[in-house]
Amino acid sequence: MQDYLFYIFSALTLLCGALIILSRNPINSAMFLVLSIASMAGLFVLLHAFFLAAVQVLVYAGAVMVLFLFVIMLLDLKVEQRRRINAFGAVTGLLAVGVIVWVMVTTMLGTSLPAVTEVLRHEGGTEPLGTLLFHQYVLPFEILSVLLLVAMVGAILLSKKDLK
Amino acid sequence: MEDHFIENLGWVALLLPLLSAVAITLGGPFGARRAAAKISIGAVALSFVASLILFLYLHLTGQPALAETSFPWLIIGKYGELNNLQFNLGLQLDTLSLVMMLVVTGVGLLIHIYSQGYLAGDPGYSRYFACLSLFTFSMLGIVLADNFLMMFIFWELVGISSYLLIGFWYHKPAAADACKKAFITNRIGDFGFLLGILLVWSVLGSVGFASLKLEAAHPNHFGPVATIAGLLIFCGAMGKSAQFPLHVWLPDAMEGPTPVSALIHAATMVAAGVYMLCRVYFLLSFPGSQALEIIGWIGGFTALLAALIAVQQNDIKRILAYSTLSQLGYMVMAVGSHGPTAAMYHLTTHAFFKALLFLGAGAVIHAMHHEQDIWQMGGLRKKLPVTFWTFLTGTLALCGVPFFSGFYSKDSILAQALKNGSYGLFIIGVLVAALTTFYMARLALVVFWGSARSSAAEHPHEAPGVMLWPLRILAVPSVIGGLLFIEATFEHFFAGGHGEAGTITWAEQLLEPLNASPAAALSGIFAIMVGGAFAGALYWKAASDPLPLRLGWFARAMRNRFYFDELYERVLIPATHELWSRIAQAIDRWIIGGLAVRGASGATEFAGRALRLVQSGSLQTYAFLLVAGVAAVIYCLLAR
Amino acid sequence: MLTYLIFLPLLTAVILCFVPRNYAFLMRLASLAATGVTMLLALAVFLRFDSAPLGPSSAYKFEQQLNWIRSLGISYHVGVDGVNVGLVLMGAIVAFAATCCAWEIRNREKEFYILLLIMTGGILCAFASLDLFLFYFAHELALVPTFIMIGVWGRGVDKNLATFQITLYLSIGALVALAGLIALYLRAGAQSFDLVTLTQYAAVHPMAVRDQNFIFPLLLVGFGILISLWPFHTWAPLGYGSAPTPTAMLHAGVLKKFGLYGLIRIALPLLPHAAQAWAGTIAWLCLGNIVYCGFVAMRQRDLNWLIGYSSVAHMGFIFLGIASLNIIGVTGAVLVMIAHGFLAALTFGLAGYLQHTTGTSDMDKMGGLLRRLPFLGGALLLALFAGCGLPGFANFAGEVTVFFGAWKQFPLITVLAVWAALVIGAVYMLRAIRSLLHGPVPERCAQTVEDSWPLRKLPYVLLLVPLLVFGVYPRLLTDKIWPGAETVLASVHPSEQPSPMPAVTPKSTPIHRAEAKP
Amino acid sequence: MSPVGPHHYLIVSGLLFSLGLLGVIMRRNLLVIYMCLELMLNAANLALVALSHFNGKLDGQIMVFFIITVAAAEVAVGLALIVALYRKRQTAHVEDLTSLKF
Repeated sequence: MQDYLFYIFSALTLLCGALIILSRNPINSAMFLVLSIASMAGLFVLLHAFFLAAVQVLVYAGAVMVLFLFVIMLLDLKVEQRRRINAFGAVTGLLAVGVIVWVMVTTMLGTSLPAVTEVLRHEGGTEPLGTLLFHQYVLPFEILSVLLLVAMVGAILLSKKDLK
Repeated sequence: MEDHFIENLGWVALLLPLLSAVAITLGGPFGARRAAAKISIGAVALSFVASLILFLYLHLTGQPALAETSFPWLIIGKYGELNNLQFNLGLQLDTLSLVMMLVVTGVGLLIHIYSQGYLAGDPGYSRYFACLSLFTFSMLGIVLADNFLMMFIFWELVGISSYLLIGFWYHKPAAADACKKAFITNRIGDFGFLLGILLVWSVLGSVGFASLKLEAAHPNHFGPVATIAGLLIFCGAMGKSAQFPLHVWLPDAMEGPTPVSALIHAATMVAAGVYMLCRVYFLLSFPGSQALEIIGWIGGFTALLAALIAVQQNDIKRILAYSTLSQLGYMVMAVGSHGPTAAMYHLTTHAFFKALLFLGAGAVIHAMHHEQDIWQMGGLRKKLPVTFWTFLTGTLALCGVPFFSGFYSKDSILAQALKNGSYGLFIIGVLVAALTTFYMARLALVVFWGSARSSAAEHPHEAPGVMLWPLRILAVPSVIGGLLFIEATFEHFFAGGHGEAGTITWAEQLLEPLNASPAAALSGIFAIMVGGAFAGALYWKAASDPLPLRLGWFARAMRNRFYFDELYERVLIPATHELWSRIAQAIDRWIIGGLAVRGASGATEFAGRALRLVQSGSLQTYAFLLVAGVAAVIYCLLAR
Repeated sequence: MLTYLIFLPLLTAVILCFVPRNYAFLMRLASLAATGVTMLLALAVFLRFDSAPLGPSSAYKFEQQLNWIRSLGISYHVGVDGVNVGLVLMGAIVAFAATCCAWEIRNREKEFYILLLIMTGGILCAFASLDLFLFYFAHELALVPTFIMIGVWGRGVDKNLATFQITLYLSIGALVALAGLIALYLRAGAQSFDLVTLTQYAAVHPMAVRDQNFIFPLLLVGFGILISLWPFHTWAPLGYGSAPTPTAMLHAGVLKKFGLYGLIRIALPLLPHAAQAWAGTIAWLCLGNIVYCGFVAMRQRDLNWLIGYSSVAHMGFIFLGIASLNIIGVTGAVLVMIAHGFLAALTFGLAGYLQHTTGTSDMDKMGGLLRRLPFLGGALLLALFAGCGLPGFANFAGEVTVFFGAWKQFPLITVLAVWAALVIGAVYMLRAIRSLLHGPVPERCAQTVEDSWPLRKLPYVLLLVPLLVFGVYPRLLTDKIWPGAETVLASVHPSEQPSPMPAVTPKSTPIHRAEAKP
Repeated sequence: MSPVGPHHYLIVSGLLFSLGLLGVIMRRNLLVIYMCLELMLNAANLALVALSHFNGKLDGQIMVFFIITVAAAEVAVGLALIVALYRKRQTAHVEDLTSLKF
C-alpha cells in the first residue's frame, strides 16, 4: 500500500515539477509548484515526518505561494507571448542536468545505503522534534530568528517605493 | 732613534700636502681660506726639505735604499693560506723615488709660488691650492709607493686631482669638457693597469715591488704571460703619460690654469707613467717578454706624431702640450729600448725646462691679457726681458742645444737606442729632435721676435716678481741639469747598486755624450741645426704662417691633429659605448621593460579581457557554468 | 643590546600612533631622537664588537634568543658576527640620515614618520636576525611601508605606475624567496628555522644535492628580484625616481641589501653544492647588472634614473663577489654592500634635495650648481666620485677586493667588470657632474641658494664620513668581515684544495719590513 | 518490484532537483526561475527527510526545518528584490538584466 502511495506521490511531484517548467503562464507555474509541494508533503507523511509535512504545506502552499501570486499580480506579468527557444540555454541546460543526473546516479549506485527495516523508527511527530530543536539545536534556532528578522527588515526596505 | 726619524720623514713628506689640503678645505670658516696659499706652499716646502734630507742621508750613507716602512691596509684571510689577500701601504725610499720626489716637490714648490701671483684675485683661490696640495700628495704617493695597489690608488687620486684642476674654471664649457675627457681617457688606461696588476698578482702572488722582484729573479711561470702583463701595465702609463692612442686628453687639458699645466701636464703627473715603467722595469724586461719592444715603438710613434702636430699649432699652450707629448714619447721610447736610465734622466731634465717653458708661457699669457694665439703676439723680446731670457733658456734646453741640460738627456736616449740596436727608433728620435727644434724655434721667433701683431702685444706688462723668480730659479737647472750626475745616479740604481757612481769629473761630464756615443751626439746636433735652419728661414719676421701654403693638406692634417679627436668622437666612441648604450637602453625599454614586464602584465590583461567575454551578463550562462563546476566537484569527490 | 636597537624605533612608532597629528614637530623630534639613539647604539655595538664575548652558539656576539612559535621552531634570535655588524651600523646611520632628510615631507607627517620608524626597526631586525622566519618577517616589515610611502608621498607623474610596479615586483620576489625558505625548512629536516641550528644540522646531515639545486634557484630568483638582479631590475630606477627621498635612501641603501645578505647568510652555508653549481650563472648574470645597466645609465638624462641604474649596476659587483665563493670575494661583497649603502643613501638624498630646490630632476635643465650650492655640490661631487670607484672611498676598497676575489674564478667576467667599473662608471658619473655641477648656470637655477641650516647638511656629512673613513682604512671593516666570511664559506670549501697556481712562497714577503732594518 | 527504500527517494529527489535546475537554466522569467529554485530546495528536503527516516535519526528533519525557514526568508527577500528590480527596469526577464556584463 505504502509503496503504491509512494509511486503515486512521487509521480505527481515529478509531473508537477515538469509542468512548472513547461507552462507559459507564471500563474500556472505557481499553481503547479503548489501541487508539487503538496504531493511532496505526502511523501513526507510516508516517511513519518508528520510535522514537516504540515509545515511544508503551511509554509510553502500557504505563505510562499501567496507571496508569489501577489508578486505576479503586482507586476502584472503576462503570459509569455512567444516561446523563444533559447537554443544555448536548452542545450547547456540539458547537458548540465544530464551530467548532474549521471553523476548522481552513478554515485548512488556505487554506494550502499543503510538497510531499511532494522533501524528503530522514530516517529517524526511534533514532540521528539520539538525536544531536539529546543535542546540540541536551540542556538541555531535562535540565530534563525535573527535571520528572519533581518529578512523582514530587508524585504520591507527593498519594497519601499523610493528605492535609491 | 735617528733611523726612525729618517724613516718617518718619508711619511711626513707624503702626508704634509694632504694635511694642507684638508686644512684648507675644512678650515675655510677659520681663516684658512685666505691663508690657503701660505699653508699650501709651507706644506710643499717642508716636503721638499724632507725629501732633500732623505736624499742626502741616502747619498751620504751610501745605502741602495732605506728600509721600507709599511703597514697593512687591508688583510683578508690568514697569511700564507690560499685565498689570502694583503695590501700594504708602504714607502719605497730609494734613489729612484727620492730623485723623483725632489723633482715633484722642488718644481711643485716653485709652481706653488708662481700660482700665488698667477691666480691672485680668483674666486676659487683657496680651492685651487687645496687641489694643488691634493695633487702633490697623490703624486708623492705614486712616487713612494712600494706596491702596485698603493700605486694604483694614488694613480687614481692623481687622476682625480688632475680632473679637479683642469676643470678649475668649471663654468667654462670647454674646461668642463676637457676635464671629463682627461679623466675618462685616463680611466681607460687604468683599466689596463688594474688588469695588469690582477694578472701579476695571480701569477706571482704578490703586489709588492720588493717581493715581485725576488719572485721575478728566478725563473718561474711568469714567462708566458710576461708580454701581456707588461703591456697591460703599460696601458696605465699610456693613459697617464698620454701615449698614442690615449694621447688626446693632454692638449685639451690645457684648459686648466697655466701653472697647473706646468706642474701636472708637463713636469710631474704625465711623467708618472714613465716613472712607473722604470719602477717595474724588472717585470717589463723579464726574459722572453716582447713588451718593451712594443712599448718602444708606441713611444717613438707618439713622439713623431705629436711633434708633427706641434708644428702647426697656434695656441702657445697647445704647442707646449704637444711638445710634452712628444718628449713623453721620447722617454717611453727610451724605456722601450732598455734604457730606463735615459728615460729617468730625460724625465728629470724635462721636468725642469718644460715647467720653465709653461711658466714662461703663463707669464706671456698673463702679459697678453689671456691671449694665447701666437700670431697675435710678436716682438715681446724687449718688453718682457726676464720672461724672454728664461723662456729662451727653456727652449734651448728642450731643443737639446749642446751644454744645456736637454742635450745630455736627449743624447742619452739616442745613444741608448743605438746601443740597443733599435735603428728605427734612433731615426725617429733624430727626426723628432729636428722637428722639436723647428717648432720651438717657430714659437720663439713668432712670439718674441718680429713686430707686434695686435694691440695687446704692443703694451704687455711684465709679470710680478712672485711669478718671475720661479722662472729664474727654474732656468738654472735647465741649463746645468746635465752636469748634476743625474744619469750616473740612475745608472747606479738600475744596475742594482753595482755600477760605479760619481767617478767622473765635471769636465768629463761636460763632454760625456761625445765620448760615450759620438754618432748619437753628432746626429742630435745635426738635427738641431737642420730644424733651426728651416725655422729661421721660414719664420724670421714672418707675419703669418707660410707653412700651410707649402704643405697643403698635410699642414691641414697636422693642424687638425691628424683627426684623432674626430676619429674618437665620431667613430670610435659612437661605435662602442654610444652604440652599446643605445642598444642596452633599447633592450631595457623594449625587451625587458616592454616585452618581459609589459608582456607579463599584458598577458595577464589579455587573459582578463578574454575571460571578460565569458561575462555575458546572462544569468543562465552563469548558472550553467556553476552547474558544470558543481558537477566537476562532485565527480572528483564522489564518483571517481 | 641588539634588542634595544631593534625595538627602540618600533616602540617609538607605536607611541607616535597615539600622538595627535597636530604635533608634527614633536613627531619629527621624536623620530630623530629614536633613530639618533639607535645610531649611537649601533655604533657602540660596532666599536665593542671585538671585545664582546661570544654568545651561546659560539659564533655570534650580542646574541639573544626567545621562543616565538615553538611548534615550528621559530624563535626571536638575534646576534651579530663580522658579516652583519657593519651592515647593522650602516642601516642605523642611513636610517638616521633618512629621518633627517624627511623635512621635505609636508603632509601627513604622522603616518610618514610612523612608517619610517617601522622601516627602520624592520631593517635592523632583519640584519641582526639569526632565524629565517624572523629574517623574512622583518624584511616584510621594512618592505611594506615602502609601497605605501611611494604611493602616498611619491614624486613625479609616474608615481602610481611606480607603486604598482614596485609592489608587484617586490611582492613576487618576496613570495618566491618565501617559497624557497619554506622549502629549505622542509627539506633540511632540522625542524627549525633557526640559522644556527640549521647550519649545525646541515654540517652533519647535508641536504640532498637535488634538493639544493631546486631550492637555490628559488632563493636566487626571489632574492634576485629584491636586489634587482638583471633582468629583474626594471623596477628599481622607476621606483627610486618616484619614491620620496627618505624612502629612496632607505630602500636603495639598506633594504636592497637584504637579498644579498640572505644569499650570503642563508644560501651559501646551507646550500653549498648548489652555490657552487650556480656560481657561474650568477657571475654571468651580474655582468648584466654591471655592464648592461652601466650602458643604460649612460643614456639617462634624469638624475634619479641615472642614480637608480648606477645603483643597479653596483649590485653586480656584490653578486660577482658572492659568485667567486672565496673569502676575498665575499669579504669584498660585504664591503661593497656597506659602502654602497652609504653611497646610495647619499646620492638619493642629494638628488632629492636638488629636485626639491630646483624643481626638476632633468639634468639638461640644471648646470653650474657647484657655484650656487657649494656645500651640496661638493658633497654630490664626492658622492659621484665615490660612485665611479675612486680610491679613498669605501667603494673602491670593496670593488678592488671583489676583483681580486673573482679574478681567479672568472677572468673574462672580471675583465668586463673592471672595464665597466673604471670606464663606464666614470663616463656616466662624469656626465652627471658635467651637466649638473659644471658649465654655466641656466636661468632657472640662478636663484637657487643653499639652505644654511646645519641640520640640513648633517645627513650628508654623516653619510660621507663613514665612506671616507672606511675607504681610507678599510681594515676597520675587513678585519671583522673576513672571519665571518670564512665561517659562511666553511661548508662551501670543506677542505682547502691545493691551489691550481703554486702558492706564494712566504719567505720572500715578510709583512712588516719595518723591523728588518740593516 | 523491491520495497521502497532510500534509493527510491533519492532518485526522486535527484530527478526533482534536476528538473529545478533545468528550469533555472532554461526559463527566462525571473519568477519562474525563483520557483524552480524552491523546487530544488524541496528536492534537497526530500532527500534529507528520507535519509533521516531510514537512518533513524531526527537531525535530518531538523535540518529540513531550518531549510524551510531559510527558504521562506529567502523568498521574502528575493521577491522584494524582484519587485524593486521590476520597478527600476520594467522587466522580469533575465536577458534584459545584463548589467553584470563588463
